[in-house]
Amino acid sequence: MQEILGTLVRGLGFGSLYAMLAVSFVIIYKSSKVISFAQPALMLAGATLVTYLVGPVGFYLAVPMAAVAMAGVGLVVERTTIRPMIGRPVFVVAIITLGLDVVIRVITNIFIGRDVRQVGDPWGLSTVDVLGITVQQRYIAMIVVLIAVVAALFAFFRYSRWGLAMRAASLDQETSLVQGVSVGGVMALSWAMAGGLAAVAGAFVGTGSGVDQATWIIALKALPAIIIGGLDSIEGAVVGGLAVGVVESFVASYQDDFAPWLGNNFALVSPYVLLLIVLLVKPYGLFGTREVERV
Amino acid sequence: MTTTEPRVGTGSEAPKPVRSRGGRPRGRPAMYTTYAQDMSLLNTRAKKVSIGALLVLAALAPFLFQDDMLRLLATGCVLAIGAIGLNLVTGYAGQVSLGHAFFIGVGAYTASVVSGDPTDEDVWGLGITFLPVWLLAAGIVAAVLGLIVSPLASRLRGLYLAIVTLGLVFIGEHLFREWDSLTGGFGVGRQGPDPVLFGADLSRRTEAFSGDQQMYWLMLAMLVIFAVIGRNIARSAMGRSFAAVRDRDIAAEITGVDVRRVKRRAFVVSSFYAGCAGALLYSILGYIDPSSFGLLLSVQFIAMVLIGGVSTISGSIMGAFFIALLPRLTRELPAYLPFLSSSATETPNVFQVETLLYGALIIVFLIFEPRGLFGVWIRLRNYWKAWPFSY
Amino acid sequence: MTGGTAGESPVVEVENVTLRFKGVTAINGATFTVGPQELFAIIGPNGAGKTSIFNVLSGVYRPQEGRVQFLGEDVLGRRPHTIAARGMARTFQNIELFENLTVIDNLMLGRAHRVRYGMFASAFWLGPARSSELADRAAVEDIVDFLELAQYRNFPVGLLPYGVQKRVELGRALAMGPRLLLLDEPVAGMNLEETEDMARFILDIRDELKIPMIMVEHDMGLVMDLADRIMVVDFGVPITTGVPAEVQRNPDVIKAYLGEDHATGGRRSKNTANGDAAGSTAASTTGGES
Amino acid sequence: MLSVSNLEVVYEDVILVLRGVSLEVPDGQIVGLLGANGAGKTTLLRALSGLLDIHHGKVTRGRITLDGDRIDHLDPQQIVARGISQVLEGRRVFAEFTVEENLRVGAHTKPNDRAKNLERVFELFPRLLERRTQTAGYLSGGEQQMLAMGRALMSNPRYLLLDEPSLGLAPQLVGSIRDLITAINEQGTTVLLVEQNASMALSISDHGYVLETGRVVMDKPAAALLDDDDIKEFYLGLGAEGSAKSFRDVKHYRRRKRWLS
Amino acid sequence: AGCRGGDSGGGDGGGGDGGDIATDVGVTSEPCPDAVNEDNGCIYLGTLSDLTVGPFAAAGPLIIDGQEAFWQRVNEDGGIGGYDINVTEYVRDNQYNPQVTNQVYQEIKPDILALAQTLGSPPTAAIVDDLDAEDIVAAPAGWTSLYLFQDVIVESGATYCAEAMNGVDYAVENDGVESVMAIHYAGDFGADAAAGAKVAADANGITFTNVETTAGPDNQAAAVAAIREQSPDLVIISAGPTDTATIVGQAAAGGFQGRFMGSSPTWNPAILQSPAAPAFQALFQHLGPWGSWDSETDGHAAMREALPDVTPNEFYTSGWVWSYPLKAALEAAAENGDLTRAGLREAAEGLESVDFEGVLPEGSGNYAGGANDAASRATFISNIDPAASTGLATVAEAYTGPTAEEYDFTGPCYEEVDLG
Ligand SMILES: Nc1ncnc2c1ncn2[C@@H]1O[C@H](COP(=O)(O)OP(=O)(O)OP(=O)(O)O)[C@@H](O)[C@H]1O
Ligand SMILES: Nc1ncnc2c1ncn2[C@@H]1O[C@H](COP(=O)(O)OP(=O)(O)OP(=O)(O)O)[C@@H](O)[C@H]1O
Ligand SMILES: CC(C)C[C@H](N)C(=O)O
Ligand SMILES: [Mg+2]
Ligand SMILES: [Mg+2]
Repeated sequence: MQEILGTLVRGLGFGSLYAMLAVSFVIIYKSSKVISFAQPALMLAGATLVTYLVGPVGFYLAVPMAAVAMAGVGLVVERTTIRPMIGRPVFVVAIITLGLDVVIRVITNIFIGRDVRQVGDPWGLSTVDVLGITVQQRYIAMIVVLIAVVAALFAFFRYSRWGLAMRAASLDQETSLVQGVSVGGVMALSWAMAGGLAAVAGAFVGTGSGVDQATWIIALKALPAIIIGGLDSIEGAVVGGLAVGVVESFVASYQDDFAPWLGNNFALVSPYVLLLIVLLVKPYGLFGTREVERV
Repeated sequence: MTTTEPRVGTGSEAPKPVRSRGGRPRGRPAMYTTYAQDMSLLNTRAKKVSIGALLVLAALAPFLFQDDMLRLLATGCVLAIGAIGLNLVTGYAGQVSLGHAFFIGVGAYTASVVSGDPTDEDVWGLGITFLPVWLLAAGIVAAVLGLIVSPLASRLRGLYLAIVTLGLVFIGEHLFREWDSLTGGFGVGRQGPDPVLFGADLSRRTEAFSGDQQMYWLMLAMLVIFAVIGRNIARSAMGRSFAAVRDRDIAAEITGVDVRRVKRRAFVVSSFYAGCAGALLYSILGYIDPSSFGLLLSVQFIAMVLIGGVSTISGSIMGAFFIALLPRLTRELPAYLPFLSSSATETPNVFQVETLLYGALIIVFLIFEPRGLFGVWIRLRNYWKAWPFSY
Repeated sequence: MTGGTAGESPVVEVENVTLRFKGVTAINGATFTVGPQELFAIIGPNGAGKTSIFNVLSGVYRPQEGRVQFLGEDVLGRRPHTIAARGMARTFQNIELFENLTVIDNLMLGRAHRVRYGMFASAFWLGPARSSELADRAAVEDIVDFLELAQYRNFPVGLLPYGVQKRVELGRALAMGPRLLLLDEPVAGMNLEETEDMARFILDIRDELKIPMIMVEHDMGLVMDLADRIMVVDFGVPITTGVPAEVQRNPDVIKAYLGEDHATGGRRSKNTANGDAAGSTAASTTGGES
Repeated sequence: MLSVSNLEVVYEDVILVLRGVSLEVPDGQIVGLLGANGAGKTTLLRALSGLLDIHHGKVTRGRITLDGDRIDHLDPQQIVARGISQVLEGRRVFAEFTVEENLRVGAHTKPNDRAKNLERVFELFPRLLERRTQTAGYLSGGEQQMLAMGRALMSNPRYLLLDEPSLGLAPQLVGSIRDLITAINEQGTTVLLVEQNASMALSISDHGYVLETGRVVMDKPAAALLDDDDIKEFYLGLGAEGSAKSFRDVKHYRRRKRWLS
Repeated sequence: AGCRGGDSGGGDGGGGDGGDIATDVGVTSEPCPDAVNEDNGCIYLGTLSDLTVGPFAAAGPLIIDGQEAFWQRVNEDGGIGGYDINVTEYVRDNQYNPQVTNQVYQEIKPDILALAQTLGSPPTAAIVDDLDAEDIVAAPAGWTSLYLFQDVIVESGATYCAEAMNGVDYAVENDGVESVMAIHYAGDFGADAAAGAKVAADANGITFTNVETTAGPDNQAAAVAAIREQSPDLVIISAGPTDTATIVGQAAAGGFQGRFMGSSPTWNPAILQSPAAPAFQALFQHLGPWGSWDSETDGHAAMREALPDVTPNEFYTSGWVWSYPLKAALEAAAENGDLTRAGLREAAEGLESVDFEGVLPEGSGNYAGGANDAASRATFISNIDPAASTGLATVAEAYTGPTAEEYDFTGPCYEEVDLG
């Protein structure tokens, strides 16, 4: 039981990371119907920036500063490579973001160098006991931050007219324009938000073991998460992210005992298996908006 | 076929001679006089001449280029086969697939097993090295897997489908990594299929030709065959129904297109192409590492399709050659940029710039040339046609 | 209710069809038959369920209740393409052409359900593929002539003017070799000239090709002039069916649909800016759920 | 006053669509704009709303002014902010939004008056109130048209540009829309009305323009247009005697339009 | 038709300055670009390394620098047989990808005599048949036992396999461990080490468990769970530094008190800055094929002198040491008057020992015999010490345990041993 709970908590810990990354994907999707494959690079760049800033200003200031900086990068990226693509097929834009990912990552790697860089978070590997389960403090921090971020975004999309405008822009740019929505503006806003969020997620990815050139791979875990949740849903991203984390953690811990024939490290692909199962039942994920098909 | 039909739309009878009795009227070489002419593969003299010239030139390449270049070109031919396959499912039929790498892998391994050494204790082999056999086997096994996957396309749309097919790649990578008797296992790998035709291993040097020369000719021939088949599919009812399903599937269904069957066919055809391409690719490379069939490979194929031009066969070929030659190109570039260091430990160095350029070129291309290389080509052609009045 | 010319069996029989979406009853007990060579019109206020009836007929929607027979066969629950293959052809309220394809290819697609050759034949362009393609092409060219589309033959339809696109859509339906043609607002958004052209084609289809049709249209001039019989629906409920002259006078129809202006039929002939028994109050009447 | 002078518009740098169009929309009026398909009516509205950009079009000559200020180089949202609101051709609702969300987007520039305007729209179109939470993409064609109109009204604009608002509407509703336009106009909104339904448009317009192949070929008070023989024949479908022709006897050839000679 | 003579287009033929040395591909009588000795001809050596996006992109460039320093010193000492050695002209990024490796290899093949570096065993496997066919000798970057069985590959230092054997033997001797768990990446590197650990565990009669893991800090949960569940006395890790840090740190945070040992590529001094540093200092020992940066051998001293301004890192050391056999082979070939590819291969295959300047024990580098003769078996074991320049404080020099001593290399370990 203790073990099961421990596995669950670890799963939720990583899951909250995936969720945060997934949310950053969803924000971009909401404004432009594009899955941005550049998020891994933005995350890596954000984390790297934190490792540089943490010395002079400390972790608590470094993270928001990195987030702001990455929001700026998001803006630049949107302006230079996404805006010109308005009206073009989304998967072309998706491939552009892949190109972006390569570019940003190579540049970031120059700054990472060969070393493992440290984000210098205050938690390290210390743990606390919660109801008899040993939990790493950083997981608790991640969950708290996730809750805060999601609550803020929820309010944004629910109550501000910009949230609605963002979605409108993704559905029909011309119509949005004649409603007075600045399509470029909301797209820029979404990229900035996604960039900032990726940086925050990156900082957390860097806790525990640091940041190196390979760290970006984690961000790919957000892909099954957003699909499971439904591409355009914040709550979906959160549920999807947590589900991926938990499933992975359980498979990692117990697959050997129950299904060794699945091969080593089956945990890595387990999110995709979960994804298949979910989509067979709900083709738009758990919370995704069904595309309107009508003649 | 229905028995009674209204007059318009009757077409099931023998085609009546339409408008003319064949043969072009003298003096009007550009005028079609039969639908057969209009619908034939190379329907203008200009096309016939230019394609013919291109083929001759391509066939002469081994006398013009060094082996390393030939090898790249052969790789380009094979990648083009894979790109045509992806273009059929993604460009023509509109089903975005990020799973192409998986089918490439399936083809590579099927062919290697068929042609592999049966006495090898570590990995399976059937010892049938005759190229047509392993090639077809690779295509068919991949096609069957495509068939199994295709129902997903009927349920899922757009990026949902894309990510699920990406899942296929991850699951495939896992499979390839773990299934030692098939793949040799992660970090170990196995030999690719041997390109043996009528007893001769084409990758081996003969008195007259180097292995690379022979392989290039083989791959060129393969590309021609697969490209013609691709064109045929594209211009026939199958290709039209692909496009119909891509543009509006509900309307297509109401117009009498069996959408599920069309999607199924698109996946089957495309995976067949991928399977064959995988088999041929690794007969060039000679060695298969199980981690080769990842997201990156799929993305490269998508890039070929997009850069070449969506829904064009010739575009796929151009895109494939572009991607195949790009690393070589970017490698030459730093020679002209003196501020770059060629030492790997200094920054900025050529290797970083090489990768950077690769990403940047893809971005720039997609932003500035929406119709891809095919569009560039059309523009050049129109310019040429209008000459000397081009503006 | 008579089904066209007595003695001949009807092309379509719709019996008591009810279609509900969550919270909305789109069709409520629709019953009608269409005889051979009949031009049957369905009119009714916006959202009355006309397009939904078409969608039921062509198999896109599956009604909760009722029966639909097409050429003597039950077609409910069949997939649209099989119904299409039986001979149900259709145009759409919002043009549903394959924009990237040429006019010829769009028309050729109308013949998709007749294609009998397989993947292998098409890959190698073997005999069956070749001759089938040529035959289809010949048939399609007849339609091109019929609808006067020759000059647009090789244009991607997305680039054509709206009115021409509507015509191409009609052509695609004709290419299917239809035994019943469903026309959803064939002249909506067209100017007078194009409307007249379309009217001529519709008449020719009926008189020369003898294809029965069901037409949904809000242009009362056209409907009243062309239709043999008209069914009026409101809130999914058929309120009356009859010949144009009858329907035009029916007070329920005037109240629910035509408004006072159209009680006399034809188009408005004077600058009667204030001839409005149909004010915004009339709009409200259409609003009350029945 | 919104005025267009000598406007020339080119798409894709080569397709010349408007060839020197001049037109005035005086405050408080309803101006009708007629024209065959492809004449360039929508293009003109796009130019007014700053939408040419996304259609790869450009104003190559002429100017558009609002109360004397040039607006032809402004962004769409700046133009909307100046009180010009357009209903696009062909019921462009946000298909995946609910009816209410669609209307809320319409209020983007006027968030403060949202509740008030919403009420007004629901009053005008009770059908929309009924369908308030329905996904807009599943509305019927006519319902979508109502929604598009309603959405434009949510910003309570000074100038309303309507592109074929009666398209696909039931006859009675065409009447309602006509009355609605009059009513909005009476409340102070200036209207530029593009219509295929010429009789409807001219019946409520103060002034009318006829656009053919990118040129204004006629420009008269609406009542005068209604009396014009060509307009009668080509836009209103009236025979020589002034009664409606029947579609049963449409001819294959027709008389040449006088204004083209 | 095939009038364009095969591959051997390069080279000036007919010898350089010496006049009596035969040459073919990749050797010119013109001096190298930026030559140290303007009068010498030039021998071009190629390098295929992971420079940008592969998993060892952090290592590749350092290895290259180590090598360049090595050959620079050779050139400063007058070169070999009247030739300078150029290792900078034909450096290519193999991205640790067999396909790319093949491409870039084909590209430089016409211009090089031999390969100064081919990094990683999957990439090397993709070209090794061709190397063999073309008589191209190559120095590998890596310690996979596979290299023992490839004639054209001149490897240096103990294999991952032998290294792990020594680790287990040492821990049994010194700490009396009774159970060992191998946590490793799949494939050549990880599996080779795990195989060695298994052999040694069996030989010592202690229990062995095998846990495969994948790169990525979020992918180590299973490995950490396995440690926690089974609490072995010794864990031998063969993974990248970040993942090693994750495993060690997490396991320690979870209360694990046993020993860790890591194969040579597990260590990166930057770990000392990470939260896992205390755990490393308390529990971790590093295994390496030769002494660390600070070691007191002639070779190390020369290297430190040749690389004066760098932040010390063991990958420099590796790049340096890996180059000795090729130098020996070139010298032998020059001696024989045959610097053709075939001549170099013959010289390499005939090497009975290589002078490693004390870095490796006397007698190392015997390629003339079988795999068993070629195999180095000595391992340097270090504790983690922030005071040392690369964080490694050697506790056992050139340790060879009984298992490795007796082991008979009959094939690559990871193929011979069933990990179960
Ligand atoms: N797929 C669907 N989901 C939910 N509601 C639907 C769907 N299809 C139609 N409806 C509803 O059913 C009703 C009838 O729609 P339908 O399109 O049949 O109307 P119509 O008579 O064609 O109207 P119009 O003349 O405006 O085109 C409408 O209220 C519409 O909102
Ligand atoms: N984005 C575009 N690119 C190229 N040509 C265009 C574009 N948009 C419109 N056109 C062309 O410009 C001409 C005028 O089009 P416009 O839509 O303005 O006409 P309209 O009068 O509104 O017609 P309709 O009554 O069909 O709405 C047409 O010939 C059309 O084909
Ligand atoms: C030192 C490392 C770059 C070598 C790698 N572990 C290999 O043998 O494949
Ligand atoms: Mg309708
Ligand atoms: Mg228009």
